[in-house]
Amino acid sequence: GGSTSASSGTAGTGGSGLSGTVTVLAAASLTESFDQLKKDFEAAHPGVTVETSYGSSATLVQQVNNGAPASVIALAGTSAAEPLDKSLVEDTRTFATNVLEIAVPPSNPAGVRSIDDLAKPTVKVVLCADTVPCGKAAQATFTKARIAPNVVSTEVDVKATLAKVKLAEADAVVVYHSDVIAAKDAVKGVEIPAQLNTTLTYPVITLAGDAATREFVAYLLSTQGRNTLQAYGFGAP
Amino acid sequence: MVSARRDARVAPPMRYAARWRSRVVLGVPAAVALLLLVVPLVALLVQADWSRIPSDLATPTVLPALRLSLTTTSITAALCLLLGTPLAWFLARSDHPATSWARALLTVPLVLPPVVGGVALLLTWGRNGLLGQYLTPFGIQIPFTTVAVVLAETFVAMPYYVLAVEGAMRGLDPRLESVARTLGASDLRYLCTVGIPLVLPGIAGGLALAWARALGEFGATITFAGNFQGRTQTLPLLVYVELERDPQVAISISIMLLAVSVLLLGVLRGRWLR
Amino acid sequence: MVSARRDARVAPPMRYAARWRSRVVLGVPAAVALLLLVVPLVALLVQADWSRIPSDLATPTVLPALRLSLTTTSITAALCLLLGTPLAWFLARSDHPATSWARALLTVPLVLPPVVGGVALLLTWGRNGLLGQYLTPFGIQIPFTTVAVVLAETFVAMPYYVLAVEGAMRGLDPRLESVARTLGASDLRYLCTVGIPLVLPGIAGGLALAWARALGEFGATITFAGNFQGRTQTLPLLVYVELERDPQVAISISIMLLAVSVLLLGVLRGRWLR
Amino acid sequence: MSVTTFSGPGLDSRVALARGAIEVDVSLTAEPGQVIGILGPNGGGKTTTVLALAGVLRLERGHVRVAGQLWADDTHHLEPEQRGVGLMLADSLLFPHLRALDNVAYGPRSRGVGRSAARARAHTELERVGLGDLAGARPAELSSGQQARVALARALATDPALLLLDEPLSALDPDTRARTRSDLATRLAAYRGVTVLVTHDPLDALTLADHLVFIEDGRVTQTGTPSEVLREPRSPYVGTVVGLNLYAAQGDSHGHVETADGGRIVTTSPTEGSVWATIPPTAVSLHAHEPEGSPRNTWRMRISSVTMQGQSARIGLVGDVPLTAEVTLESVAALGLRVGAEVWAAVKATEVRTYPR
Amino acid sequence: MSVTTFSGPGLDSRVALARGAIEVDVSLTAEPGQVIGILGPNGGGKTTTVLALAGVLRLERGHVRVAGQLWADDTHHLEPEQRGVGLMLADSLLFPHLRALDNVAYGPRSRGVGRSAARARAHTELERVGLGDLAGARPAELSSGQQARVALARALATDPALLLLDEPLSALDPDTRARTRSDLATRLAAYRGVTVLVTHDPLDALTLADHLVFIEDGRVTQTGTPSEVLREPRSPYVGTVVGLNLYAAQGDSHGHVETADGGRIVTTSPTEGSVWATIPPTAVSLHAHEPEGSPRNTWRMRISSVTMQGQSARIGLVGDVPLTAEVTLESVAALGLRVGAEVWAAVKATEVRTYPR
Ligand SMILES: Nc1ncnc2c1ncn2[C@@H]1O[C@H](COP(=O)(O)OP(=O)(O)OP(=O)(O)O)[C@@H](O)[C@H]1O
Ligand SMILES: Nc1ncnc2c1ncn2[C@@H]1O[C@H](COP(=O)(O)OP(=O)(O)OP(=O)(O)O)[C@@H](O)[C@H]1O
Ligand SMILES: [Mg+2]
Ligand SMILES: [Mg+2]
Repeated sequence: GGSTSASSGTAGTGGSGLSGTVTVLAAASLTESFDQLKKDFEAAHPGVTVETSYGSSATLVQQVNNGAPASVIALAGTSAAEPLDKSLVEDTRTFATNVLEIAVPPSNPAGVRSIDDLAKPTVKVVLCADTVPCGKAAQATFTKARIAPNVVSTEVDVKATLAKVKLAEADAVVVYHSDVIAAKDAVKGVEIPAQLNTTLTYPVITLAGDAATREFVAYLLSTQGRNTLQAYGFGAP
Repeated sequence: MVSARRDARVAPPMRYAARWRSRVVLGVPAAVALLLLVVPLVALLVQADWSRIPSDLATPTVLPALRLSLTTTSITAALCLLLGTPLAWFLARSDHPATSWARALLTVPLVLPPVVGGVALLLTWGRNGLLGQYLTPFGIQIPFTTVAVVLAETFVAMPYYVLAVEGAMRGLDPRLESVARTLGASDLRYLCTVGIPLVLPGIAGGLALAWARALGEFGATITFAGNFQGRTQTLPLLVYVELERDPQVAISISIMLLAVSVLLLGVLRGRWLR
Repeated sequence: MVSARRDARVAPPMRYAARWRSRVVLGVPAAVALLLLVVPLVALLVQADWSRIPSDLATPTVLPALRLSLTTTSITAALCLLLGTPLAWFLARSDHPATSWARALLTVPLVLPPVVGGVALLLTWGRNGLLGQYLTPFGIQIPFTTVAVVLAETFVAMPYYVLAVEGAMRGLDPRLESVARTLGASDLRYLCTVGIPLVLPGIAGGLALAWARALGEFGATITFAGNFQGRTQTLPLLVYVELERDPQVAISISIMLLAVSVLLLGVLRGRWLR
Repeated sequence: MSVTTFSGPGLDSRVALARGAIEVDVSLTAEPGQVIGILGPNGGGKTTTVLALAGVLRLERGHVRVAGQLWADDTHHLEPEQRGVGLMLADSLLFPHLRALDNVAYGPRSRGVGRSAARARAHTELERVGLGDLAGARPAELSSGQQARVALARALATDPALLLLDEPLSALDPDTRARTRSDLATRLAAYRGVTVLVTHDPLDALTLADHLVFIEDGRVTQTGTPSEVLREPRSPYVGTVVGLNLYAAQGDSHGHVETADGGRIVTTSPTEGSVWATIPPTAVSLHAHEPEGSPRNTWRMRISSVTMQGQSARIGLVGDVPLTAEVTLESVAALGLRVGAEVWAAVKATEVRTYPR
Repeated sequence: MSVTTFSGPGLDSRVALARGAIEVDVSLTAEPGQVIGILGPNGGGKTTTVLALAGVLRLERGHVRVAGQLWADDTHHLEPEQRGVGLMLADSLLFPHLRALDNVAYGPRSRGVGRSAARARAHTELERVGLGDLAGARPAELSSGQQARVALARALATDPALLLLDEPLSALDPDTRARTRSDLATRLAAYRGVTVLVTHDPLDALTLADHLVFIEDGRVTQTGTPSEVLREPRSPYVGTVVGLNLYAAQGDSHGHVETADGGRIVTTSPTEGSVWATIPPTAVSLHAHEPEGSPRNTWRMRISSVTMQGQSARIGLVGDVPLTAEVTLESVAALGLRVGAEVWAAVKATEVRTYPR
């Protein structure tokens, strides 16, 4: 690969000639896609090391507010960025979107084929809590679809929600498309029609002003970056 | 390093310098240890927005979570007492090699990352779990219920209780038991009338440890019991959820959690853990 | 319930029925307690795909995480030993009312949901933290470093160590110390030559508890130290990440974690916790 | 499975088991109502024997039969709670959280007696040891002598067929000890079972026991009534306990015995072959110069110790035949007896007893 | 701050402090080389006094001055490690993980003596108590008597100006005790500091101490040399310890004293007012019928106890003037003395001593 944007660093051997470390904090749902992005980016910029740390969006924001030395923070949902100390922010861009999807166990014991099947009282549904973006979005979807599913639990995050269906404790859960992709064979996806769906946007916030960081963000927003993200189930902004 | 070689004469008693050196060498590490543990708590208190705490705690989700936390941790404590005490006693009185392995097994829930503990509980009590599969036909389901919260808390807290009480029971004079037995007491009677009354401080200490651990339990609960308000959403789960929305509320709730526990443990102070 | 009223005559010694009743009433709860703790571990082992374990553990992220976990938990254990032992000793020998409050404070890190513990550590050692602000001018920064992992593990593990060792030290005959002092020994000398050698089992037990707790530590670490491969990604954090990607790998890693800890504690068996 | 009324011998036992570094192998028999006194050096196996009789330790070989009932043998083992046994150890081991009355009532209660009947019985027992008015006191509020008496009442409140007392008086000061000793004597006189009494104090043994058993290094070295033992000690330990000078010696038919160290003693009651020879300390007279006259044994000795005991003094002497002499305080002053001084000791041949080893 | 050589009195102290339910207030003084024997009933405050002298407990009032150096007073308190004191308690309290030699070397090592010098000194001390060959043994491998002797060597290895021994022989069987007692006497004879010896055994006190102090209920009830105490006990406890019948009585000028219980005793050495009266048990003769002749005191009594003691018997008597009599075993048989029997007791007026209370 190679850089698609203009290199702003000094000339050097091979590639762009940039050097330094880019510290990336990313939402846990971005784990696999960012691991790939990091690999590609480092190959293109041999002088640059990308360090990634994954956690829940709230944790990441806490870390930044309390002086963790991060260059970039990529969050799931714009609302997660609200508590962020604005004085630290250099720049905010949207780099990806995600849509809701129903996930069921591979055996699909409850026979869920469409969103309407979730209305059956025999289907045990697990959602995210309505304080987190995926929970809020799921509620909005059900309101639009005018159904009241049998919700047995609301989970604190997507990971916990997905775990319920992986272990077949829930008959169906509502998570993001990218999560269904990431779970591979462990779950099966059931799409939610676009008119009922809600789109979650992923902001990337630049915290450090150095060239390597700017270059990384630019790469994230480039076609190549977008292709990588798409491969992991994320949509374009 | 005193290099003395004073023939047969013995040196005089200690001088002040040596006493001070001893105090410093011991006092400084102890102070550092205490600071490492206490300063973060102070930081939490300093950072809190005290004027907001009353309104934060008035959030409608707080009361159900508090009630649930207190209920489930009380039940967990009771289970520790009822089930853990006999186990501790069997471990304490046995010299069998198997005992030490049983004791090593007991520490496993401490090592297990709590989330994995939750997965293990799902694999046990879940719909297709090792035991859960036999319950499903009877329409009994454990995950997502308050029972699951109690099971999760018991799983992580019981080892602390058992290890603490076992230690206390090993401290009992075994001759007291011999005497009670010659008087005709069965194991059960001895335990109820003499063994337990005499290790009450140890039991209180173990209960405090177990109760504290259960009160703070998060990972296993969220995985195994889910996060259903009023049914499985305990205080730590609420804190986590609120951290996502408004960290200040989360800190307010945590401070309440601390206050509750220090108060409850403070009431037992001096008695618990001897 | 024997309703006897046998004038001045006393009943004969116990009959077999009573002995069996006593055994059942004690044995059944103990067995239930042991099962509650052990069955989930069995479930985990049963569910694991054993043929995949070797390849799962060959994942390139596993070795650095294992190495980091062993390094940081060893340093934590060493810190407990060096700092926690003097603290335990001061607590054990003091009758001051403040002691019981210090002891109650020590349990707070147990109650604090680990994530909040991580926040408290950030508030302490972060750039603007209570202590961190004085380190920043020197270019020292703690969050996101291996030092932060050690601090987080120490924060959660030290209380267990201190409480266990304090208990053991209270069991020492105080007259041994009196005798040592009349012989001219300073506190430090007494502790090194007599106190510590005599509570070695208690120290080993406390270390095992603390080490196990540090090995399983997740919430405070991810919050305070982040999740950087090779630098702050310990085994539980790797498990968390892998649980997202491939639960089977997570379970394989957890089983390795269990094996490591049971082995290490098994080696100390019989000696630790008396 | 209940204790039958006394039939056959009260106690018929042989307990054999390893404990620590020693092998204990001790046989004890007694009639109902008898008190067996056990004495012996530290670590000899006395407590081990008692615990084996109580069922706390298991026999490796041997048997315990009490009041006609088999409690234990090679294959069979009744637990302590299945035996009708009363146990009292040196530390009185009262249950510290229970009042004196409840301590004593513990046994009857454990055996299914109702609360009020058990308390009534406990009251009776406490009164028998003279503590009726302290029924409501907790152990910490009792002096050690009172504690010992409560422990005795507790052990007796279950009508045991076998009562085991391990150094019951050892923690007491002399005053309390004297009073408790006579209380114990009174109480034991009214007791119908077999009592085994372990003690370090020869006075306890001589005043309370019908029969003495000496245990050294796990074995019985001597048994007999107190007066038999007083007259004919058969081991150096027993000699010390009963306060006689004892020598392992060889006797000839001419009225001489020769000690192992080569000392020579003249006696009027010669026994041939391997013998024990005894000299009572009171039979030794001391003189500044070589005495003339009847005493057939005179030795020149050096004083190794002088100890006052009540109104008399005991003088340790080293020489051909090491001796302890008991003399009046006046003689000490008159002869100027002090450590290191040389004196003559004289013993009449009639005072030297010998008997076969 | 170093211990000066002896000057002034060896020990000059008054320790006053509350402990448990009692207030201890005890003054002790002694010359260098002296042994003070402390006796008293259980819980009287003996151990408390010893621990206060060692600096383990703090004084509330009083002072401790040893060898001219102030160790403690109302405002001042030297810690035990700052005092030149040797402490040995009833449990020998050896460091269980150290060999005998290292136990004894612990003190010198703690005071900065080099390893080899400390070991050499420890060897010397162990040899002085006759244990040179057991230097390598661990405490668990030693008998209790040997443990006690190691503890003594350990306490002496730091050349303390004050040596405190709290019931050093109480755990020993009579044989070991007798040997250890004489070892102790030998070792103390060579010791130049002050020794405080607490004991329950009057024999220890009488044989080892120069000066006796009786502590009851936290107070000193009597002090004196052993012979003074033997002659004139001044409390019922001391009376029991020295084996005399002792009565608190009122004397008139006519040779009569009247006991608190109303008994009447005739004496040839009358003292007026509040007096103590003593009768030695050996001075009491027993008769089946009312005796005629010289004895001025005759009482009709009932026998409450009969105990054999070595070659004689002690008879407890209740009546107007409760008495203990010591008679030969032959008399017991001849008079048929047994508990409950009625006898006449006679005491010559010359045997009754009185002295002011
Ligand atoms: N709990 C124990 N475990 C192992 N060995 C023991 C134990 N208790 C005592 N021993 C050993 O058993 C042997 C016999 O001890 P025992 O207590 O029967 O002696 P004893 O005659 O009662 O002595 P003492 O007069 O000191 O009470 C001793 O060598 C002792 O060291
Ligand atoms: N550790 C303690 N704490 C509080 N009170 C105590 C303690 N030890 C002893 N006492 C109390 O102090 C009082 C004096 O005890 P001390 O040990 O000095 O008596 P003693 O004369 O040595 O008795 P003994 O002959 O039984 O050894 C007693 O009433 C006792 O109950
Ligand atoms: Mg014994
Ligand atoms: Mg004492």
